[in-house]
Order: sequence, then C-alpha cells, then structure tokens
Amino acid sequence: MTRDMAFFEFLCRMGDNTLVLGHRVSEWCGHAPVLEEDIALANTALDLIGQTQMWLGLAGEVEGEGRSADDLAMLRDAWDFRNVLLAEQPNGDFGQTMMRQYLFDQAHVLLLQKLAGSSDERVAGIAAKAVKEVAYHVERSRDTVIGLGDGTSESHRRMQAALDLLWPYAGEMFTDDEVSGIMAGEGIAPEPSSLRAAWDAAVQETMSEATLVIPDSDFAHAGGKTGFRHSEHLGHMLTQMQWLQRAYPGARW
Amino acid sequence: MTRDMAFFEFLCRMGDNTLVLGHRVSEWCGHAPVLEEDIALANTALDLIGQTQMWLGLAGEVEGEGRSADDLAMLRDAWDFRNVLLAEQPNGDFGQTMMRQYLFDQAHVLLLQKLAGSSDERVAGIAAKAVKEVAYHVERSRDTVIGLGDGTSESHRRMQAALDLLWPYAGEMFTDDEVSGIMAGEGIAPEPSSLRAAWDAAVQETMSEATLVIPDSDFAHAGGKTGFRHSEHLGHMLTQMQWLQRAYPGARW
Amino acid sequence: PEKLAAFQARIDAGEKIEPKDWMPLGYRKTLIRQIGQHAHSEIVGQLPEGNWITRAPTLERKAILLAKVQDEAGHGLYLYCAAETLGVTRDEITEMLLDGRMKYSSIFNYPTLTWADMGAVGWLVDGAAIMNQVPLQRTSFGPYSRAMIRICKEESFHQRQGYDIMMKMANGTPAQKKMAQDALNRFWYPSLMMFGPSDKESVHSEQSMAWKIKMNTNDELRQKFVDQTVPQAEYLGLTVPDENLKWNEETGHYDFSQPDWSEFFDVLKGNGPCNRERLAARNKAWDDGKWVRDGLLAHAEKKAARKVAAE
Amino acid sequence: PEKLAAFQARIDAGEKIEPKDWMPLGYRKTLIRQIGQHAHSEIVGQLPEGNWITRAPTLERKAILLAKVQDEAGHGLYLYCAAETLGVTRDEITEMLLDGRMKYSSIFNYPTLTWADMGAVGWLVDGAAIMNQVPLQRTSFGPYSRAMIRICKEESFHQRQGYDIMMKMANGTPAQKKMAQDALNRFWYPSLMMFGPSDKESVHSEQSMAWKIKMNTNDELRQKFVDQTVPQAEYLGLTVPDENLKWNEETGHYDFSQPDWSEFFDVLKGNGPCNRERLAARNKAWDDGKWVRDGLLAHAEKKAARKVAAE
Repeated sequence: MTRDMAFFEFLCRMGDNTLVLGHRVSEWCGHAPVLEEDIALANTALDLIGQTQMWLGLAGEVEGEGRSADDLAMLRDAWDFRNVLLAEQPNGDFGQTMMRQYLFDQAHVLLLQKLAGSSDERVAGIAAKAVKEVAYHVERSRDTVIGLGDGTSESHRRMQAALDLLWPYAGEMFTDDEVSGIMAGEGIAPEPSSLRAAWDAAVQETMSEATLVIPDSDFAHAGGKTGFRHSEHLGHMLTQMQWLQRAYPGARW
Repeated sequence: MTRDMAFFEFLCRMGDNTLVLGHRVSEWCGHAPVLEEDIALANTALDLIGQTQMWLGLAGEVEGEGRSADDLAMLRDAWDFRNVLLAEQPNGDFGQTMMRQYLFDQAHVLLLQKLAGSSDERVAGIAAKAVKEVAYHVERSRDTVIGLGDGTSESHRRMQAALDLLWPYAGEMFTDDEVSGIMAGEGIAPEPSSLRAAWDAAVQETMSEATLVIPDSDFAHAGGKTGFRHSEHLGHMLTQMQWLQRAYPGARW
Repeated sequence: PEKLAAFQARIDAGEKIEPKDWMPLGYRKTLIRQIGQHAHSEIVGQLPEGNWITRAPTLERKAILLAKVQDEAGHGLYLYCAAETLGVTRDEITEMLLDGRMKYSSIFNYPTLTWADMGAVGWLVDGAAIMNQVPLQRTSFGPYSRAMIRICKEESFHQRQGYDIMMKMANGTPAQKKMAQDALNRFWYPSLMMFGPSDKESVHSEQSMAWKIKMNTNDELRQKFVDQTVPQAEYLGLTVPDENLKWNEETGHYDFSQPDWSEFFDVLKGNGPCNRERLAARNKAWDDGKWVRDGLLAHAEKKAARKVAAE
Repeated sequence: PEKLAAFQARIDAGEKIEPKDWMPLGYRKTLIRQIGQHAHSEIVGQLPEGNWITRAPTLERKAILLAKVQDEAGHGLYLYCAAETLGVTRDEITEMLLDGRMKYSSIFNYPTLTWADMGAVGWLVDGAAIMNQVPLQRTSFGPYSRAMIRICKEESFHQRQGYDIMMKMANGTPAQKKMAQDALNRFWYPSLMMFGPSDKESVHSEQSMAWKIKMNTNDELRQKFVDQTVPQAEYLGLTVPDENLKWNEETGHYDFSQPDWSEFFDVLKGNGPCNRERLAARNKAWDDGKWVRDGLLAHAEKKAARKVAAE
C-alpha cells in the first residue's frame, strides 16, 4: 500500500466517522427529551458535519481524482465507508445515543490532540480546529452519562444497558493495521493502540462517577474501519443520506 | 385531458396502490406476531406486487414512451405517484396494519369486480385474475379485524384506535374527478363514488361484528391519487424502494 | 378602572410594560396565549424541516439546515422564557400544547415533500412569519418585544437562505425547476392563511391592537406579503398558482384570490395533512424523554445534597 | 436395554420411527434439539433476507424474494409441527429460542450488506443447508424425514435462484461484479462453518449417527460442499477467498483452508456481527404480538361459547 493510499484511507476513516455519527445525531432533531438537548444535539451534529467537510475534502485532494467531499459522502456505497461500527449503531433511546457519543468523543478528543501535532500541516490544521469543538462535545456527553448513570434507578438501568450494548463496539477504535502503521511511520497520525490507555483511564473515571460497571469482556467487533463488514444499519442510512444525489445525478443544490 | 392520459393516470392509480401497499405489507416480513401471519402477510404482499407488475406494465404500454413497470415503480419521484394516502400510511402496530388492509381490500374487491367487466379487455383480464386474490385478502383481513375487535379489551381498544386513525383516509378511495369521469365515460372503470354504498354497507357490517364504532366524521384527506399532496411517509418509502435503481442506473438485476 | 386607564396611557405613550408591572388579567392572558403559541410554533416548526435533514443533498446544505432548525429551537427557548415572566412555566404550557389546549401555527401541519420545500418554507413561511413579527418588535410587553428583535434578525437570514435554495432549484435541471414550482403550488395558499382570517371575522383584534399586542390587521399584512412575494416569484421564473392575481394600478397593490378558508378551519380543527403526526411526534418526544428529565433532576439533587453534606 | 436393542434394530433395518412408537429419551431429546434448532434457523433466517425485500431492485426480484422468505416461514412451520409430535409445543421451544436456551444456525448472525448477498445467501448458504439436509431425508424419525423431503425440494429451487442472482451480478456492470465478489468474500468462510467443527471436536456425533439422526460427518459434508461450489465460482468468474485452495489430483478433492474456528465459537457465544439484532428482532416480534395472539384466542373462545350457547 502506498503512502497516499494509506493517507486516503486514514482521511476517510476520520471523515466517515464524523459523517455517519453526525447523521445519526441529526436524526434527533425535534425529538429530544428537552429543548436544551435538541439544541445541543443539533450543535454536535453541525460540528461533525463541518469536520466531515474538512476531512473528506482533504481526502479528495490526497486521492487526486477530482472527487469532492460531497462526492465522497454522497456517491460511495456502504463497502467504501471507513467509519467504525460504533458510529453507525442506531440511536436507540437517548441514553444509548449519549453513551455512544461519550465513548466516541473520549477517543476522538485524544486522537485530535495528537493530530494537532501531525507532520502534515493540513491534518494539524483541521485537528486544531476540531479539537476545540470536540473538547466541548466530550464535556457534555460525559456530564450526561454521569447525570443519567447517577440519576434515578431507571436512568441508571438504561445507561448500564447502553454501556453493555455498546462496549463491544469500542475496541475497534484502537486497533492498528497497515494503514495506521504507515500513518504512524510518516508521523501523520498516532497508532490507535497508543491512545487506549488514556481512553481506558478516562472512561473508567467517568463510569465510576456514573456508578456504571464496565463489562468484563474485551471482545471487540471489527469490520467498519476496514470496510470489510459494516452492520446492516449503514446501508439503510445511506438510502436516506444519498437519496437526492442518487435520484438527480449531476444536479446542483 | 385526453383519453389516453386519463387511462394512464387510472392505471397508475391501480398500480401505485398495490405497489405502495405491497411494500408496506412486506415490511412485516419476519416480524409478525405469529408465524401464520408472517406467511399470510408475505402472501398478500406477493399478490400485490404481482398485480403491480400487470397494472404498471399496462400503464407503460398505454403511455407509449417505452417505460416498463419497473421504470414506473423505481424511477418516479413522490409527486408522480398516484396511490391513495391510505396505502402509504405507516404500518403502526399489527392492528393498524390489518385495519388499513381491510379498509383497502373491501374497496379493492368491489372495484375489481366491476373492472372484470371493463370495456378494455386488458383491464378486464388483469381484474379477473386479481379479484380472486383480493377476495381472499378481504376475507382474511375482515376476519382479523373482527377477531381482534371482538377479542380482549386491549385488542378492542387498539382496533378502535386504528379505525379512528385511518377513517379519514378512507374517503379518498371514493372521490370522482376528471380522470374517473373519462374512465367511466369510456366504460373502462366505474366512478369511484358508485362503489361507496356497497363499501359502506360491508364495512358497517364488519365493524358491527367487530364491536367497533365507525367515527362520526366524514372528513376525508385527499391529495394522494391526484399526486397533489402525498404524506411525508411516501418519500421515505421511496428512498428504500428505489435505492438500487437510483444508485446503479442502467444495471440489470 | 383607574389602574386600567393608567396602564393604557403608558402603552399609548410607547412605554414598555415589564413583568413586575401591574397589568390587566386580559392582557396577561392574551400575551400568554400569543407568546405560547408562537413558542410552540417554533418547536413544532422543527419537524417539517427536520424531515429533510437526513436527506439534505450536500454537506453544506445539511449544515445550513441543521443550523436553521437549531435556531428555531433557540427561538422557542427565548419565547418560553418570555412567557415564564408572565407566571406560567415551560412545562405547563408544553403540556397545554401536547394535550391540544394550546395551538401552534397551522402552516406546520403541511408536509414537506421535496427538497424544494426547504426553499419554500424559508422563502414563504419564514417570509410570512417575518411580516407578522417585524411589527411585534414594537409590541408593548418588554420581554416579548426584545425576543422578537432577536428572532427577526435570524428569521430574515433564514428567509434569504430559503430564497437561495429556490433560486438554485429554479435555475437548475428541469426536474429541479418542476420541484420548485410544485413547492410554490403547495405552499402559496397555506402561507396566505398564516395571517389569519379576514379582519371582519377575526376575534379579539381590537383590544389586542389597543394593547399593542397586535400591531396590524390580518388583511394589511397579507396584502403586504403578496406585494412583496409576487415579484420574487417572477424573478425566480415561477408562477404563483392564482389565476386572479394581477397588479392593480389604482390601488398600487396586487389583487389576489383568498385561500380556501374552509381548509383553514379544517386544519385548525385538527384535520390538516399532518396535525396528527406533528402532535404525535411531540408527545412521543416528551413521553420518551421523561426518564431523562427525571434522571438529570435526580442527579442534580443528589449533587446538591452531597455538596451541602460536605460543607 | 432390550427395548433399546429392538429400537436400534428397527433403525438398522431402515424402518421409520413414528411419534407413537417407543423411543429412548436421548433419541427424543436429541431430535427435539436438532429439529428445534432447524426450525428456529428457518425463522431467524427470514431476517437477513427480509432486510433486502424493501430494497429489491425490480418488481420481479422483490416477488421472488418475498416468495422465498415466505417459504422459509413455511419450513419453520413444518419443522415446529414435526417437533410437536415429540411432545414439545411451538410456544415452548419458541421461548427457548427467545431466551437463548436454544440456538439457531450461526450463519444468520452475519449481515446482508448488498444485493449480491441475496445471491450469496441463496447460492452458498442454501447450498450448504441442502448439503446438510439431503441425507436427512433418510433420517430415522418419520415426521422429520418427511419434512426434510418437502423442504429440500424448495431449498434447491432457492439455491438456483440465488445462483441466478450471482450470475446476473457477475455478468453485470463492474460495480455489480465487485458486489458479487465482495459477497463471496464475506460468505465463504461462514458457509464452511455451517457444517460444524471438525469431526474430531464434534460432540454426540457417534450416537447420532447410529440413530440416523446425523447421516454424515461434518468434514465429509464440508468437503462435498467445497468440491461442488468451487467450479460454480469459477463459472461465475469469481475468486474464492482462499490462497490455499487447489485441486488435489490424488484425493480427487479440493484442498482448502479451514475457517477461523475462533470466530465460529465467538459467534456461538453471542458475539457474531448480528446475534443481538436477530434475537432482539424476534423478541420484539413476540412481545409486540402478544396482544394479537391473546385477542385472537379470546375471540375464538367467545365464538365457541356462543356456538355452544346457541345449540
């Protein structure tokens, strides 16, 4: 695999994560449990879509075949997506949504902090902008996980169920492979495994404040960020996300 | 409006009703309350899709622009669909699905009986085949509405709620307009309003056996069969139904 | 009666009434109803546009639409706060929305069926809303007036975005142009209805005008909207779906057809195309969210208690 | 022990055991487990294919897929009936499926991600299933044997339909061909796993073979499947994702790589890509359907009572 191929893969991983998770979060619009949450979720989705424009924009640039961020977002089928499985999991209840958000945000912020020092200026620039937004996301999702974990017995039960459900999807964020090896070698991005210890410590602290118990299993689903095997959920998401571009090819909006 | 334009519209109304309702019913696949219902619902969907092939096939023939049944099903946007709003209403619970089915089937069977004597041989031929299937559909959906209406207090409550919910969508099946006027004038199809009395009598009898009360309002939503204003549900349905044809234009399957 | 006269005098003098000031019960009630309805409209108004967020055609359009819907939620928030200064809690009036005691603008009972509807909603619906709202910046109740100033600024931004979508569509492919025309066909009359029935049939109008809660008559505003919108439609190359529409040299205004008021009253009664879906969506959000609100409240109380215990 | 010997003698003589005949407890239990698992597999097996019914590319493909999923439900029905002759009700074993006490074929814990998966499932999954089921037409238990005869006929029809989809894709556009290859890549090893672990590690095998509940060893069937499938893949112009695959002149069979058995045991433990979704979907259908089952039962009872009263 050439450096540029790996770089393109890496950028798709970044941009597809924010695209797919941003889409999921945007599904809440108008349906959140309380008005402030509606606003906050829309804000998170907005940040993630903005980051998608930057990551996929750069991906298209690196690929050099003239594909724009929109082309990459709207005209690839499921197998070409490189987001982790966690990002495409359905919203479930609000607790499940916030648990997914926290597990992701906590890894996202650690990664972006490193990327702000990337050997590639463009990556460093995007990361420097995104890390500020994501620092706010993680603060908020962490608070919500703690508030609901340490809330009523029902909210506690639901948050524990969300953690149990989503835990097997967390590990994929920290697996290394050929792509990440090349990126680390070039100093563009750290090996994902190098972030695990800091993530574990932060998550452990949050869950303990939230009075939630981290599952005892280290089993981790895989197949999202390599594109080998997404879940059935992604394809359904794309039917919506890409509808207009597919139905009216070449139109400008 | 020319005769052929009206004929095309009429055939789209027939075929879009069966297409859209068949799609809705097929959403139950693998999720019905009991195995026999899974089989019966799949069977109903199968019949409706088969009828769609015939109606839309003939529509394409009448239009004379080389569009196949698949082209019409897969490549029109929501505004070009001519199904009644009732057909596109979401499944809701099983009771809502069966109530929708019964209200539709009861009108469908009356219409097809008349169409079997259409002045257009092709219409008469399709109707003669379809009416046998639909006679079975209405027998089944009627029995289920009665069984659940006159079942437990919960099933009664749910069926009454379904009837209240769907009643305002029934009237659209019986409104006359320019298209139906031309069809009636040509002896191709009866005026929808001419079927109302028989439908009312049948529905009244069914609901009374089901111990359900027909709502006192004659308000009727409109806009489906003219295409002027579908519900928001149809567009979402099309993102799924048409996905592959939109994403891979021109491919053969 | 003396207090009443003094109150009216303050209003006539252009003074703002503030929450702690004395005010007649009717003034308070009318304002709660009006601000509450307006707040609810912002909240329910998220739904028709929210319907297209997951199908927005480009990342930029998706971001713009998200930002807009977020603004609407923000407007709801300001307005609920303004209503709260009149002694009614947000939960109270939310429940009145959910059980049907309070209304929201009927326009949101119409469906959004194509992407062009995102343009039409911005251009026509926000346009009509602004027409209603601009004069309310001068309304007599201080918190309401200040909320309206802030809201109007954002709304006119939304309207421009909506018009921009229409422009792209109207100058796009034939299918896009057809979509744009179709959206105008569906939203024209419902937008005219947004100003309410003709003044002759409108209740409470006189008292509200004296109190400067209502600043113009419905017919004045409707005419102003038509006069402003028709040239915009022409510029887009779209046809307003009204055979009677024509410029009247004498009056200096457009003559136009009234909307079908029986449809208006049907929608008000709950028979609009989407009344049921909209209220069901809000009720579901509220019911499904109960455990979240309870959970966060319980946590806040625990935290406060721990803090007290630690002191 | 005498009874046991006589029972074994009947089996050895090729007689069918019928529900009312005496049979050893182990025979009954093993059959209930095996037939139940098979029935559950048909039921859960509706889900991965059902996932594409609403996205089928043409009306004809949609009809074919609907018919197929309907057949699977029908197979479930025959098999539950066969199990019921052994003294266990459909509801009892359904609940064992839902709470995880009984299993279904692990293959259905893999997702269907493209339309080509509808082809791969028919071609490979049904192909492997048939390979398992054909010998079971000669199984010793009468009702099971008769159910298998009926099922095998339909399954081989499904397999041909699946292969037909693959053919269309493999001869289609480059994107379709890529889809077909991708489906083969994902379903190849899971299909090999359908025959179960190697004979050395397989439990209960010997007794089941003596009882003619199991007719061939896992490895025999797997080899047969590979030998049959590889030329079909070649005919399609697709590449089996196994670097070690090659024809062995000496043995007259293909040499091939074993699947990753640790993945197999992960999936068995509940960690397959879709275990949770599949069981959740079936549990939801069951729970949501309770009021329907109760309602229809109550109505049937009322009707019967009315009939008695009228007599």
